[in-house]
Amino acid sequence: MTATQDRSAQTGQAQTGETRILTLIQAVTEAMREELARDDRVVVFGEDVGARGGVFLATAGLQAEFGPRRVFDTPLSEASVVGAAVGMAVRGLRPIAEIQFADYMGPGFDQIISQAAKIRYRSGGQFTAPLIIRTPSGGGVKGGHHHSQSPESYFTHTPGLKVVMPSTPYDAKGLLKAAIRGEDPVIYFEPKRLYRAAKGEVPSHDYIVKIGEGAVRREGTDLTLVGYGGVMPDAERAAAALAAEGVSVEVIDLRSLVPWDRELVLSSVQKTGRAVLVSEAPRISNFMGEVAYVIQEQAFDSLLAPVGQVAGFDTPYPYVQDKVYLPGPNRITAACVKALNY
Amino acid sequence: MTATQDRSAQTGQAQTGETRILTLIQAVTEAMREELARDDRVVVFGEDVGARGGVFLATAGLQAEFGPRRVFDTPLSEASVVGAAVGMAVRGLRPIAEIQFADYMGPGFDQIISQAAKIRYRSGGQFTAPLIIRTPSGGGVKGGHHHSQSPESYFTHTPGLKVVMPSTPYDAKGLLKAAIRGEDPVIYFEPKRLYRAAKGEVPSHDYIVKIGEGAVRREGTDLTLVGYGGVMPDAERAAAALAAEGVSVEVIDLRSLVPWDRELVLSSVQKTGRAVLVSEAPRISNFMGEVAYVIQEQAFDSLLAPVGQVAGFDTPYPYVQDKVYLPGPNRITAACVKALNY
Amino acid sequence: MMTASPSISNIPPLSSPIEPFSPEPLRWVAEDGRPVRDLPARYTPELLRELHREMVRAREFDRKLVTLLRQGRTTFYAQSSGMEATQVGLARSIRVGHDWVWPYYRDHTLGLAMGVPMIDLISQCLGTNSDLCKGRQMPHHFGSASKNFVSISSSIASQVPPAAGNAMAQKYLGTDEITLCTFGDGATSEGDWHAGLNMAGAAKAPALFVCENNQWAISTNLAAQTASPNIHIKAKAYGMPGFYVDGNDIVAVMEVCGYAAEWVRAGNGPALVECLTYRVGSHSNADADAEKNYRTRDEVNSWLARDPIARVEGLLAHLGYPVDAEERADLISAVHRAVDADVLKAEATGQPDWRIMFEDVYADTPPHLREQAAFVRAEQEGQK
Amino acid sequence: MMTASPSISNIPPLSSPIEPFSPEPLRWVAEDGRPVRDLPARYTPELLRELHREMVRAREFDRKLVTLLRQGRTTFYAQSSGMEATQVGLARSIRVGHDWVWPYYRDHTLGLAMGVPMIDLISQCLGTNSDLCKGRQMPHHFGSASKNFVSISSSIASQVPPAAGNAMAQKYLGTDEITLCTFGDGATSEGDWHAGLNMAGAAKAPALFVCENNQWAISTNLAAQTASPNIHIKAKAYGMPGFYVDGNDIVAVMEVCGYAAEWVRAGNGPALVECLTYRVGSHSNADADAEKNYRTRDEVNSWLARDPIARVEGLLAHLGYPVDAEERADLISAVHRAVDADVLKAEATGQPDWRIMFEDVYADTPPHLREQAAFVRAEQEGQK
Ligand SMILES: Cc1ncc(C[n+]2csc(CCOP(=O)(O)OP(=O)(O)O)c2C)c(N)n1
Ligand SMILES: Cc1ncc(C[n+]2csc(CCOP(=O)(O)OP(=O)(O)O)c2C)c(N)n1
Ligand SMILES: [Mg+2]
Ligand SMILES: [Mg+2]
Repeated sequence: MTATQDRSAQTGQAQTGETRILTLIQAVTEAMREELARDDRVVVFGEDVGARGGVFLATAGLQAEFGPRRVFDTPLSEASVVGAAVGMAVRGLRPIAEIQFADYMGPGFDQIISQAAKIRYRSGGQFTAPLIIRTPSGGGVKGGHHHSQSPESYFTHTPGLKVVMPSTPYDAKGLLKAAIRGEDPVIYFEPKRLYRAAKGEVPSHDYIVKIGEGAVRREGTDLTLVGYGGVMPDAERAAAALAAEGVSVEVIDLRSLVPWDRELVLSSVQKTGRAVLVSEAPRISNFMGEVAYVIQEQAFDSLLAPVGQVAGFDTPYPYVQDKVYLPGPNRITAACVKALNY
Repeated sequence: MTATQDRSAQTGQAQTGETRILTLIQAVTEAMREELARDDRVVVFGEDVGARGGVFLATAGLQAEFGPRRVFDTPLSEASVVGAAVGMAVRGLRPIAEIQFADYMGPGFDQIISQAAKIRYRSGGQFTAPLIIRTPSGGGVKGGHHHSQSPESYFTHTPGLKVVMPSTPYDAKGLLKAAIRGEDPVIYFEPKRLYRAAKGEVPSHDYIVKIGEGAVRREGTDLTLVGYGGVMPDAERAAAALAAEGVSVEVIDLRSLVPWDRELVLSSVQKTGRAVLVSEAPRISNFMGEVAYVIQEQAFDSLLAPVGQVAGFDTPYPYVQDKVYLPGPNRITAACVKALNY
Repeated sequence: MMTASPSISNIPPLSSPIEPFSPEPLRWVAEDGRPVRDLPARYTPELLRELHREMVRAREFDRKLVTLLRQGRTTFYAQSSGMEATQVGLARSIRVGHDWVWPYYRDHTLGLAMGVPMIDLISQCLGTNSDLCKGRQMPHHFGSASKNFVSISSSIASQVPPAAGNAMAQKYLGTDEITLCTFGDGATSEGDWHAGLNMAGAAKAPALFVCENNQWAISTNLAAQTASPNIHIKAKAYGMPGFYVDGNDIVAVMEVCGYAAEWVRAGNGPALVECLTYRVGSHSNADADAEKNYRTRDEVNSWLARDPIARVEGLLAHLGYPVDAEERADLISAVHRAVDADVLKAEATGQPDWRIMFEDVYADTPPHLREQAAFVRAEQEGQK
Repeated sequence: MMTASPSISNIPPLSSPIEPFSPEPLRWVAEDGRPVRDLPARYTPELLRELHREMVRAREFDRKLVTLLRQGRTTFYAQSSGMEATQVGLARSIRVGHDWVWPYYRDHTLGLAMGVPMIDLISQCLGTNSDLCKGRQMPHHFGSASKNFVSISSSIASQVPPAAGNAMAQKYLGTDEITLCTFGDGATSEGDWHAGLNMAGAAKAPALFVCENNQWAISTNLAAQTASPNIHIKAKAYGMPGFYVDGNDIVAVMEVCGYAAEWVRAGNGPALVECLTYRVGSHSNADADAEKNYRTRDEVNSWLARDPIARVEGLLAHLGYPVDAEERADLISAVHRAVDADVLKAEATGQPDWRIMFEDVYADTPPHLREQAAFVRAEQEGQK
């Protein structure tokens, strides 16, 4: 068994015991429910997360189950939501704050970058802010530019924050639990177009997915396709299409952006010699630029073609042209073919 | 004369006529003074820019000369400052807003990304926001993490904004004038440690430096060293040190980040086969990741070594270790040597 | 006609100033349509009928958009049903096309009443080629340069600091324009709301801030939103007057907002008006099912009973000019026909293609966007 | 001792509630040191002498830091001279080490008065190995876990929403703690300030917000900052009481802030206090020359004449316990000696090396930071 297989088996899928088929959003809810039950320090709050259960229903039922002391609505202010999370975490709670859409992290941005990200550092470790900001992100829901954006790169560029984005129910639950039990502020992006589209096995037993570990979704030898979040199903579709043409694509789901699994990506590229990176955020200064940089820096001699990228365009996210904006399987396939034919 | 020389002569330096030696900050002030005099739509405002002349004195004397109608203080709120600029621009003024330190763009972040960057797009061009946000950025002044940061990558990742950062008095004046006369929102970063350290010839006649054009600071054949803003003098020092060892380094000052001069960089790398990119922003998802990506994508076959980067570390900016955090000439030289010896 | 209306003696004549910070919402017409103050002469039956027509038009426009959504021809709606008195009244309080407006996403009734052609609003909702905003935003995020009705951003309260700036520019330029800025009750919790009002106050800018307090921000009611007893009191923090008005009484809205607008125009600085109204529909289509989880039917029904259109009808009846059932039905079917016709016209223009994605990002198209556009062009051509 | 003091009959007994929103700042001691209300019994000469000592200590600490800066041993200062009554009084209004404090960068006098050891403050300013914050921030940005004195961020008003959250957690945990959150007058314009107060109000959290209104935000005075006539009135926007106090009268600060703190602790929700004081020094060393461009010497001198330390001395003299010149000189030189000794002690611990750059970014050190640390290690070793 190769190292890659081994890692995939350990972290990419359920181990033993009972499992159920859940959607990604059900897995998110379940993680919160279990952690609320496990640890009285855990609180869930944000705009409309109480009786309403959140606009996507990620917190549906939680207030009914745990009461308004543990699960509550806040005023309409992202600075309040994030700032309150910082203060609660400093005073010893484990806040899970929801930002209704990732597009609305703007008003809470300074709280995230000046308070959440820096309090451990600036205080010499005297004060810490273990908190989670959960937020639905990404396109594909005809939301125009304020309900479709992928702002994760801003946060990956902010030292002090951990950044994760699951694409499967298994990872959604495991990463959220890891975040809640961790000691650092974690920005947890939920690919909203997979909320109900992504279904998969989720163990009944307690487990976590370690932050910082990627997963091999499909093994291959000709090209490494790296993605995270909402683009993963299309990346897998592209790989399947190429497989039908006899091309063997290895598909890696990063899951964690900060820190990311350099070892996993580099050993794959060293094997395949080709890499295509897929994300839906605008291209300039996006997170995949870092991945591409590291690949070419660390695996230069293995590269048979330039590292390719499929990303969002450097325009605001459009409404009518939603589907054209997003990388789909065809665009991903084409990028792979280009790298293969280089 | 090569294309590179030609471009450098046109845009990198003064043409003919009288010149004076100014510091970078004097050039910034002079640009505003001249534009205030030229166009009654131009207004200058921000925290403490009036009687105080700004904390770095970039606006010193302007209120005295143009009166408090044209040059004025605002309440202590970056959202107010940026937001007011958006509204003024929409209603036909040419606002130049100062954010006292780039570290404080956080509270105005949503105004920048949701309003300034998107109003042209979202309105189908019916409303536009030609405005300038000037802000001192970067380290080297023992300011700790709230007076030293380099947040430009956030803005380069935001479609709809133009982003520039001069490193010479000539460019400071020319880029600011181009921004004021342009039709787009421009984030204009001023490398604060060069405010008085950078001195250079500035023509007495009116000129602009076109946004989007880089400048060759030193020609060379062995390696292309790309930077912008505060790191440029150290990049040039590194190149000089290497020249003393017989290595010919071409130094490019990007000046504009969005849009950036891909042609200039690519033709240089095609010539030299090696590239090192220098910036002081944290590494992950920084702007140079995009430059590196494009170089390896477009000039793969010319590359004799991986593209190298010297950047800030992925930590908050420290106080005591200010000098270690910043890339200095030695670190840049070492990165070049590594690329040369690959 | 005024002889029939009760004249309440202790009400100040309408030429006199309206006092801010009234303990109860100012009201001219009671819920049953009977005036509780002298009606100013301008409220002729003709004017009241016109207002009534506009309110009915807006209500039916709302209904038709819900239908379009159900038919899958749009993707989102944010009804302003129940808030017609506020929005139609507001449109009558400013100088349309002269003053500037920074609205929010629930303001299509305001847009209609300001004379934005219905087809413009419909085109924006459908994202057709006839959309002035080129299909770039969700339904209800329109803008119209000819009306100085600035294109809406979804980001709550983000219009408030720009509105302050717009007013500062109007003052700088020496115009007699004002800037109207609208927002919901929830919006008042955002930092940008505060930043905008404080800036306008400090700059003594001619901005009229109007809170369309419909008492809910999605599922969050005013008590959970803020500990202040109401919204207009917040004006004290900015040294400006705060007016409190019954937002379901179109006469009250026009009187108070009209007064406040002219007070602002006169150079007194900004003002805040709170129009107390109610969102009788769900927050948006996405909220239609969930709504029952956070508010009672009783509450909704009690506000349905205080309908602003019924109130004008009551007033008209009281004045001896009742709107009869047939007239009403004709009015409604005329609106439906007009909407249907405009929908067809809009749909006939087709949907903007991929090119609109790359336009209007900047004034010019920089090289990297030209390259990306060329990439999509090739992709699209390859798919043919 | 109280017999000598004028007893003003219409002043309520001190056990009775203090009314918010007073038109003038509440005052117990006039500028010349004569009481204008009954002094509560706790203000014994012993206590007043202790307060006086703490205020002098803070003043001299300030002076010494300016000297250190001139000597090039620090890089920045932000004096709180002139604001000692506010900050020392605040420290006496809360339960130190039990309550939590989210302060701002001009609060070293508050820190000292709360009993943060002087060497901790000095070490932070010097960025030595003895700095609890490991040399990571500019002078005046300290924090002390043992006092629940949370490490300061430069970003103005960014401490306000976290302070609301801290108080929410205290309530959640069922403690009887409160959270004190301080800020300047300028800070009240930031959106985060609004967000924090509104959140605390809506959550009825035990937070005491205190504005140290020194009337300037760098070069921007209160009139340019906001159109509201003062700061405490802004409490109306959040449904909380706003108290107005003479911040140069330490008795008034202790009475009002002490009352407000216990009112908050009793579960009534948050409160806002405005302490009216003055920044007699420049904003910071960077402002020393420019200061003359934005405010007159007359203004500064008029406030120098209202010195809070002189006021306590006046009160002590009035009570028959004057502070004589020799005593004062001894006090001052004792502070100078203590500072000198602590500076030497701190400097002797040396400066933290490059390693501190990579610690405390996260609880663990992820691979990319280990790699970056290894890079710097190699670089540093290569330079030896
Ligand atoms: C900054 C921001 N945060 C959150 C949202 C999501 N959101 C859309 S509407 C809404 C409620 C707004 O309530 P209110 O301001 O009262 O206006 P109403 O919808 O009631 O007219 C919320 C939370 C948003 N659009 N922008
Ligand atoms: C968000 C932010 N914007 C700007 C600054 C720069 N700045 C530092 S102090 C200051 C003035 C603060 O005034 P005030 O709140 O009244 O406090 P004071 O210094 O008078 O005690 C400014 C603008 C900052 N630190 N943070
Ligand atoms: Mg509402
Ligand atoms: Mg101040």
